[in-house]
Amino acid sequence: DTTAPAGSDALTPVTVGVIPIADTAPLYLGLDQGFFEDEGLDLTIETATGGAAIVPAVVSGDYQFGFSNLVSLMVANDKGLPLKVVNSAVASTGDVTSDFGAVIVKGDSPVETLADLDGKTVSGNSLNNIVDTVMRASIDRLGGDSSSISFVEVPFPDASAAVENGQVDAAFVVEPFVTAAIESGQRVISYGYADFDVNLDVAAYFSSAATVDGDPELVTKFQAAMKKSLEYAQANPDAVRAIIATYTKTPPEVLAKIVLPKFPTEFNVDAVTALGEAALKYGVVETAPDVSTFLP
Amino acid sequence: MSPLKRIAYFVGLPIVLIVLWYALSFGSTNFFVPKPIELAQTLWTTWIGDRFFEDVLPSLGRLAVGLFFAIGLGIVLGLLIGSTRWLRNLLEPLLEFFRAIPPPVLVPLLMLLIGVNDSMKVAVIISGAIWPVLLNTVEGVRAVDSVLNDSCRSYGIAGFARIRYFVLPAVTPQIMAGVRQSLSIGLILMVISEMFASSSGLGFTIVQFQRNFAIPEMWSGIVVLGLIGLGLAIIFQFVERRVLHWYHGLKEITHDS
Amino acid sequence: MLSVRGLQKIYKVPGGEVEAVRDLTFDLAEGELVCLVGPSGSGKTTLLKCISGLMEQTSGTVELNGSKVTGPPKSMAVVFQEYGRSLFPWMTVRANVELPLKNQKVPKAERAALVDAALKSVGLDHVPKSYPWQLSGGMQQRVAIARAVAYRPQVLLMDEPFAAVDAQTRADLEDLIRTIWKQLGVTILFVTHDIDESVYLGERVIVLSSSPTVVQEDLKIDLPEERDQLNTRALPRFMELRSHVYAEIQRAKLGPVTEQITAQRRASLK
Amino acid sequence: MLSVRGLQKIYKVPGGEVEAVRDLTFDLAEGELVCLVGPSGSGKTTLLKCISGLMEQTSGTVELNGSKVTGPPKSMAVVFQEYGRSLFPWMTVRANVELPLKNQKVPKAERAALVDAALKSVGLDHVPKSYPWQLSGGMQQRVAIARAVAYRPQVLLMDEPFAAVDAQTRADLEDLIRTIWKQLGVTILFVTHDIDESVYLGERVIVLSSSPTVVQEDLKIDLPEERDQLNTRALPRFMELRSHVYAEIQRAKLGPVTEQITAQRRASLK
Amino acid sequence: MRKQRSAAAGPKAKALGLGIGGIILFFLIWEAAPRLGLVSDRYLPPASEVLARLGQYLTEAAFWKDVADTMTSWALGLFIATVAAIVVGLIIGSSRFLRRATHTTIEFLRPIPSVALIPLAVLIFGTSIESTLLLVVYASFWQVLLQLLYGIADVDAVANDTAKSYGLGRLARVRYVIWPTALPYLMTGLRLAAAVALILAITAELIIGTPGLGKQIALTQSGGAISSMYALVLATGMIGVLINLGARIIEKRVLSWHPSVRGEVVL
Ligand SMILES: Nc1ncnc2c1ncn2[C@@H]1O[C@H](COP(=O)(O)OP(=O)(O)OP(=O)(O)O)[C@@H](O)[C@H]1O
Ligand SMILES: Nc1ncnc2c1ncn2[C@@H]1O[C@H](COP(=O)(O)OP(=O)(O)OP(=O)(O)O)[C@@H](O)[C@H]1O
Ligand SMILES: O=[N+]([O-])[O-]
Ligand SMILES: [Mg+2]
Ligand SMILES: [Mg+2]
Repeated sequence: DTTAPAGSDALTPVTVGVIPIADTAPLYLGLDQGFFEDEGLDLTIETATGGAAIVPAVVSGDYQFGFSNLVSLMVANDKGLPLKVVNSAVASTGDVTSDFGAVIVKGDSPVETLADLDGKTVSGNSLNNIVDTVMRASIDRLGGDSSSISFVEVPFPDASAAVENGQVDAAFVVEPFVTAAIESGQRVISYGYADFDVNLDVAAYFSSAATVDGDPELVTKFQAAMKKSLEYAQANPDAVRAIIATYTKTPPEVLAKIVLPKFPTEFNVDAVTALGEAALKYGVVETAPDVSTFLP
Repeated sequence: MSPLKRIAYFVGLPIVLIVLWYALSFGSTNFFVPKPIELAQTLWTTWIGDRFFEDVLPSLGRLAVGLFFAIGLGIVLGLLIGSTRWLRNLLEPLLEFFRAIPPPVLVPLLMLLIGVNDSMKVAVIISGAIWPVLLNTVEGVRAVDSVLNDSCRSYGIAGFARIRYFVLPAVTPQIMAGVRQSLSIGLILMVISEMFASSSGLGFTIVQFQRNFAIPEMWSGIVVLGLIGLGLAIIFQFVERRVLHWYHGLKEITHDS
Repeated sequence: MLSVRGLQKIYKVPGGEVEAVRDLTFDLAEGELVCLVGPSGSGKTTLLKCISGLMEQTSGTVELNGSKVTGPPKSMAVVFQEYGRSLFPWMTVRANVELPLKNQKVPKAERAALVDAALKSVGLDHVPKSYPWQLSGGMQQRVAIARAVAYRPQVLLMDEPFAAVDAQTRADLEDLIRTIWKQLGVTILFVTHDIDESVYLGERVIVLSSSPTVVQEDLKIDLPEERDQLNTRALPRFMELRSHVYAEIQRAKLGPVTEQITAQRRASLK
Repeated sequence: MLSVRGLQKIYKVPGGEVEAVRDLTFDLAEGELVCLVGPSGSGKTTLLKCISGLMEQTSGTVELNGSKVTGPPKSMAVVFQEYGRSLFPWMTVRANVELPLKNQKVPKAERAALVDAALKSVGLDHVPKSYPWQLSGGMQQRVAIARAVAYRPQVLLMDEPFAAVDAQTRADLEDLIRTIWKQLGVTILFVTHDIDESVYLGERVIVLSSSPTVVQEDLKIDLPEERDQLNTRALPRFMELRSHVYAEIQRAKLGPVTEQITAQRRASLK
Repeated sequence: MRKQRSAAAGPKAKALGLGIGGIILFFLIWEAAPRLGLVSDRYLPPASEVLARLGQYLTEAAFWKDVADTMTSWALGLFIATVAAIVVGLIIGSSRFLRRATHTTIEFLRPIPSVALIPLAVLIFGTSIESTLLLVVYASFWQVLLQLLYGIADVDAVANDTAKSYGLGRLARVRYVIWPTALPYLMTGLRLAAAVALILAITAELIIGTPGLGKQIALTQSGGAISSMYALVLATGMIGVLINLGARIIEKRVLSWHPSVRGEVVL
């Protein structure tokens, strides 16, 4: 299959490493709709549970592109890792009363807002990253004291149980666990991403500096295909739900109810700037990224 | 052996390997590949100071507790299971079942049952480190010398006395083989246990470094793990020499090669 | 006191069976000292293991003081043929001898006295702190004997206990056994390959046939009760008896084919 | 052929030293059959281990055919006192006997013949497929002997090889050893506790003193070369010799205190 | 003949019965815990539900493909690790010099968690099966090696002397004396390694995302399909039980002479 016929219609193979969650649905849709083929790309999607496997694969050139949350990319940038953001991927819904990421508490918890969490234990899937950064920022903005909170790591799938059993007072979770938590009687006290900024870019597609500099044409093609994919996804939520069912194990009845994120084609520069500053403020990075060079 | 020779044995191969590594990584610019000198500096700046007391020591504490229970339970259960056929038949499939379950999926379950606390992390350590001791003890008990066994029986040495004076000492060489394994597995599980529901600890910190692309720091953490493992091995050897002095005496008569 | 009736032992081995002992019947009266001789592989060790309750016989019964032996009786001590493997390598000589007494909760002072006496009687009072594997073969064997002696059992089973000791020590140990036997009134079943020894030691000598094993001969040793190495062995009756046993063993080695003839002959002699 | 000069062996034990052998000097000519007797713990096994190159002596030398022994020589076979542990439990009887030959790359057919003959000569041709732990003590010991015999060594060291076999088998094996010795011209050093055996078998008997060990007596056995169990043992000279050895051993047991006196006495006798 | 057969089948059947009994007991407890509300069935569904899901899985070709993928990494990894450990173990174990010289290095390398090597593995091998293999081999290698070293140290002095005195050279002694002595230890090492290899195969799939049961477990976890996840974990455990069964059968064959197998010793 590497011996594709020579000529203008030969497809360039491209591998993208992603996490198999709702956020990456546009990529699957784009493949399904032939957007990548249209751009002359033969797309392969590889999945992993997190950056631990995706980033080295992109650095080594095994994958040409990868999917990662923005704060991780800021940290990589801060550490001098030769990664480049190439495309927007997913953002909060623009609605502070319904988003795909939320801070949940037990149904009978006295906690009403983020400001009530002072001195409590709160979980996120990964610390010193986007989830605790946006929570800290919102807490401090609402007059709480984020430094009094002890954050612990609990993976999203286990967080609701930890809340229910009283092991943590509140937890940041994403879909499908937000819907599941609400259905089981737990309460949302904040839609974390949207509360930080109604239109917060949460994650992005990235590549290695070597690929961006060495094969700009490939990047352009990928960006073009991605743009079409994102637009298509944004316009066709039912198609998004349908495609998610093919690559995740979320039960269909849950899938029908989950809140989908927004799939923007452009970054919200102000929000990204604020996120970078928050990351600096809470010690996640040592220097805030220069957004003008950080974003494509 | 002269102390000088002892030191030469201790550091000889490591020095050779470090030199090799230095030579191989000399031209490398890869972000993920560590370099000896850089790593040594990072090791110093990263782990000496607060982090030692806030992350390393608590982790070591949990490790110690976990190993204590893993070894203790492993020996007690091993003696029971090894010497009671019906118990072995009853439990073996079940134990094998649990032994095969990867910690990353076991941890959430333990979290559910125990909670997000030190006990859970200790439980994770026990859940993995118990097996070498348990299996070795069971196998050792099953292989005790038949003539010695007959000697005990004929002198009416049974029950607890039999365990204490016969079975336990007879199995100790094999138990020690298991303990040696358990030490390093316990260390590995200490790291894994801190990858979930954690906010501090050696393992947590290493994972943070890895996730945050602090690659030299991550490698330095791994070196710390290796050094702790080495430390445990040295303590172990010291203890083993004492506990098993009869065994080494017995075996050393002709061990010339 | 000890009664063996129709004892049979068949070992199961992969792909077959080995009949080690076919049909053994004999009795030991309380306080008797009986020697057991028989060709190599005739089942002496097997018999001892069955008597001591360490192994289950295939058929037949062993009774001690009227009750069936199903497990090792407390009042019995065994000196194993594989003396080297019967000592605990992780214990000193002293601890090895002391262990059964400790297990019986014999008070410390008494225990010490018993152990000292036993070690002294086998000539090992100079090595109590050595480990068994630091001793010569003969010394190891004597530790095993000391352990049995210190235990002061009612019944003592000994499986070639002097195989590894020198002639002089052997003679001393023979006298030791007779002394203990007389002093403590212990019942002894003593396996040996030394025909002179069997006659010198025993009140009776039981000769086993070769495999499949039956009792070929049960001989009363009508020597005076007071025996000593020089005079007893020089008695004409001693010579007669040892020749008789020797002839029996030679006959035993010829195997069970001749067994029937023997039985007939024995019957006709009576 | 074999020359032992000033051999000393000191075992290091935690907290001290044990001088097992103090100063041994003797020679074995090519094709000699020498018996070694001595009290239990006098260092016979230690000596054999040094001669066979399995253990390093503390001082002194062992020379075989003029060259120093530093490791086990190929042409030497040893029958160990701990026969049970010298057999490999994971191999059948046959495989145990065959192994050294296989290792010497003896062709298969020849090997089979040698193994068969050896097993037959010790009376074990009926159990080649058994494992050692399925055999009686005496049978195990005979397997070890068969292994040494099948190997056809130049030098054969045997450490109480007949300790666990019955009188009749023992006599047969004694004759077997003499036959092999004569047929193959092998040099044999034979440790035994049986004084009659040492005299019956040996061309010379070396008596060791008790620990710290020296050669107490080196006795030529001037019996006719053709020996048989009935007649040889009945010879008056046999009786004389055995009494002499017996007296020596008794003297040996009295220990090195008397050694000086002995040496003086021996010197004065010459 | 017939008598012998039934005598042999008796204890075996009883052993099997007990083993199954143990498992049933476990499932009963598992069933009861969520039903009695000891844990919420949202987080730990009752056994029956999970078993039903597992039954469903068993009819799906995709599931068997995943099992095959995982078992391939497992078998290959275990094989490489075992062979490597045996070779290295026999070399190191039969020389005091090497034993001493390698001690520090081995003790240093052993406690390094395979999981920490994931970035390195991916960097070198990408996300192909080699990455998974590296982790599996690394983790299980030490288990076998260490057991083997202990086994070699357990060689009986008299047996070894015997071999030496009959002119068996180093290699011959390894083959005829050291190897059989170390074999029981090795078998324990293999059983330890077999489980570790399975754990690492699944963990690597879980994190790196190579196809197999681990990847499916990750998917069911992140998708909130809790019964499916437990069904897969159950499948994993069952594979572990089967592996052990296989190991026991091999053990019975190769260790028929060993007291642990031949033994009538036990109580
Ligand atoms: N565990 C076993 N499995 C199979 N056969 C055995 C076992 N133990 C003993 N035998 C066989 O039973 C027979 C009798 O053995 P036993 O050890 O009782 O003989 P013995 O009279 O003590 O001989 P020896 O004087 O040589 O010690 C022998 O043929 C032996 O091979
Ligand atoms: N490994 C050892 N460590 C310490 N001392 C030992 C060791 N082996 C032997 N000895 C001592 O050396 C002395 C001689 O032992 P050796 O086994 O050579 O005697 P032996 O003449 O063969 O006796 P036996 O006739 O009883 O077999 C004994 O006092 C014994 O305690
Ligand atoms: O090596 N392990 O990560 O188990
Ligand atoms: Mg016997
Ligand atoms: Mg000896």
